[in-house]
Amino acid sequence: MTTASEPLPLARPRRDPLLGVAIVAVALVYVRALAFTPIEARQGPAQKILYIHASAAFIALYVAFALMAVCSILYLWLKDEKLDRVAESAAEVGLTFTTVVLLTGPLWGKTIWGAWWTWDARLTSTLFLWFLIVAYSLLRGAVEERGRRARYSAVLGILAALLVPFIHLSVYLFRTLHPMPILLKPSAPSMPAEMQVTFFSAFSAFLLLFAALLRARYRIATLRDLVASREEHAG
Amino acid sequence: MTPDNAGFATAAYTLAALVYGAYIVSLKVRERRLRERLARLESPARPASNRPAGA
Amino acid sequence: MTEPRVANPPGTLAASWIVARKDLAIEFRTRTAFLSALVFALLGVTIFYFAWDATAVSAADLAPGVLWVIFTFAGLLGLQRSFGSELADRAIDGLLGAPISREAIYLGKALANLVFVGGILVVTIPAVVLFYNLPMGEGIGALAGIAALAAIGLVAVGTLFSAMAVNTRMAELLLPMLSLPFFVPIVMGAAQSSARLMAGRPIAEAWPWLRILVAFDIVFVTACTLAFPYTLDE
Amino acid sequence: MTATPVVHAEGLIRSFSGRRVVDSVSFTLRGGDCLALFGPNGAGKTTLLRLVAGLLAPAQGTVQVNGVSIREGAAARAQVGLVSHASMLYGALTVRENVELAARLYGLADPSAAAHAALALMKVDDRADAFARTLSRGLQQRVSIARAMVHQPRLLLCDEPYTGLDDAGSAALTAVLTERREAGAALLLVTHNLTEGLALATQAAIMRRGRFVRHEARELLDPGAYQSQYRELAAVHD
Repeated sequence: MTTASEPLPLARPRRDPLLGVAIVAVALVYVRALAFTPIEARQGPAQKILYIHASAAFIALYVAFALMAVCSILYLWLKDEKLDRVAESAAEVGLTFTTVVLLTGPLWGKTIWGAWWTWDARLTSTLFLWFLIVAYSLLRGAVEERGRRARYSAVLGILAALLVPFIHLSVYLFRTLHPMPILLKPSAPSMPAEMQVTFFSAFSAFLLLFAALLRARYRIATLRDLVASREEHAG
Repeated sequence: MTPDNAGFATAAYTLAALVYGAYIVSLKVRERRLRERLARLESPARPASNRPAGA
Repeated sequence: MTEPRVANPPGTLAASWIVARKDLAIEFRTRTAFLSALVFALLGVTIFYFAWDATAVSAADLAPGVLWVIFTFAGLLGLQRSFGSELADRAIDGLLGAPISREAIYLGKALANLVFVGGILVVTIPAVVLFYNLPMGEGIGALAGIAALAAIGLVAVGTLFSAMAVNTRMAELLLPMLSLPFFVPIVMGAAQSSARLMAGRPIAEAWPWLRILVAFDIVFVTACTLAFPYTLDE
Repeated sequence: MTATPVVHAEGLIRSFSGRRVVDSVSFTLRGGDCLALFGPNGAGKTTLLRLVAGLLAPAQGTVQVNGVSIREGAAARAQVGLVSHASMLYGALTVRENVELAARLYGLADPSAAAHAALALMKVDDRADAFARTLSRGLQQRVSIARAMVHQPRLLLCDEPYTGLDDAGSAALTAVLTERREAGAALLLVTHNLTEGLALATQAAIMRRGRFVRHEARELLDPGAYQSQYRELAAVHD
């Protein structure tokens, strides 16, 4: 193994244009959503929480968590460290998005249900998603050897993906209150066009933010492993 | 009748911005620390020897 | 002697039975883990009794929740030590080097754990029925079925996580952290279906919950058996 | 002798956390061969043994026992006996139960007879009913060896097997190893002790930083010179 010799552009700090663009996009969405989108008549201004809450929820579950699960399966198959790093990064960025969902959800819930928290299927699933990702991060932190850490977390990632539908189903059976996703119902496109534009631009901006954060987090994982092997070699 | 709950919207948008912002800052800090460590690992090793030190 | 001894390596089921019998022999020798888990369960049942206002909530409403929550925690106590004996002197290397499949090791460990939690249930269920004065008639058979389904699911997931947690720093903390989210559908399914039973409702009302339990068992027994080899030091 | 070697390892590579612990190791042992493997601590000897025993998967390379890949067939693992640093015994089981367990796992026809024979070979049959945890380190080592021999393996992997043994134990071990080799088994012996290793060896190898830095037939080397060369190699601090 060659240890030294190659020059180290990695040691120099770098700009991250993608992250910059994402931050600007999110800022623009904030402006549009808060200042230039009409207030929903029945729910009042609090309805605007939808734009950030629903985007974060969708991205956390169907992008971050799904990416973690897929990379976990692929890792066990291909044993490529890159896949493990993607899974790790997706989990951590997903945790951030899930945290936003859990913080904004009750604020919206208080205004439409009159309660901060309800044990409905989607809210509870999100809460458990959060617990699972926290457990995933704890597990990663508790395993020293890199190969073992990757295998263990891949196993947990896959099992967690199998669990979420069960939790959703059980809680759904328990009771459900959550407003049905009005956007995705083909029969009644009940959201006015202006709000739809805001919603989809919010969704795109947060997706961009997710991609930028994922990339930044992946870079950190790569750097960390590199530093670890260098330190190992340096004794 | 439209309820006046603008405070909730403001709170939610602020919280979200804080969480995302804090995460971005933490990423930046972690990345900078790692790069510094990497730089430290490299710089003293280079003039010292032409054979890399092993474990 | 030039010829090796007659050898016919055991198949997966035979091998898992050998592993399970070994674990049960160790368990029976020491007994402390089982007895402490059992006492823990009984203590839990009594403490819960005093944590509730008998005039506000009826015993039949409270009992299923108490039973399955206690069962989950007592089960965790049992799972906690499942792989300790394997790692103490690296006895697991003896299993891994033997001509048996990795899956057989998992199934054997899980089977021993199933006997362990089954033993706890055999004492805890009658204790709950007695302490909470539940009118249990023919429902006890159905309750045993629910208990079996719940125990299988709990052990399937718990054995796998126990194998992982024991190889980490902070094993005692990590096992509950990893397992408890997975026990949620089990606790809900078992508690809801046994609540229907204890309230004297027809079994048909418990059916959706039983279906979740069955599906959980099938999915996680399969997934955990397949995943187990990856938790070994490859 | 058959044409298939007892064990053939080819290009074994294994890393932990990005560090190569075993690096491109190859060797072949036929029936009756004994490879004595020397090397300083952390050279990768134990990892190599675990790779050959099928306890670890190599990142690259293969191990074949009697022509069957160790990672694929239970048939290959059935031919291997491993004596490692740890005793691999269950403290809460008796000596007899421990060895009988191994006999069952290997599918022997009469586990208790096989266990008794193996314990008698290592001269611990008088302690058969003692709990493994109550035995001294040396006696545990004897049981551990009996455990590894119970199925009369064709390939014996021994990691410092003489550690902790008294004179009687060492003599019993040497007798067992000799008997197994005469029966056509191959032996891989890891040790720090050159005299001990070279006494049995037909091949000798020195391992350092994951590699075989020397590997030759026993009759080609002069023990005295080898000793000083080994010290020199082992002393180079990595």
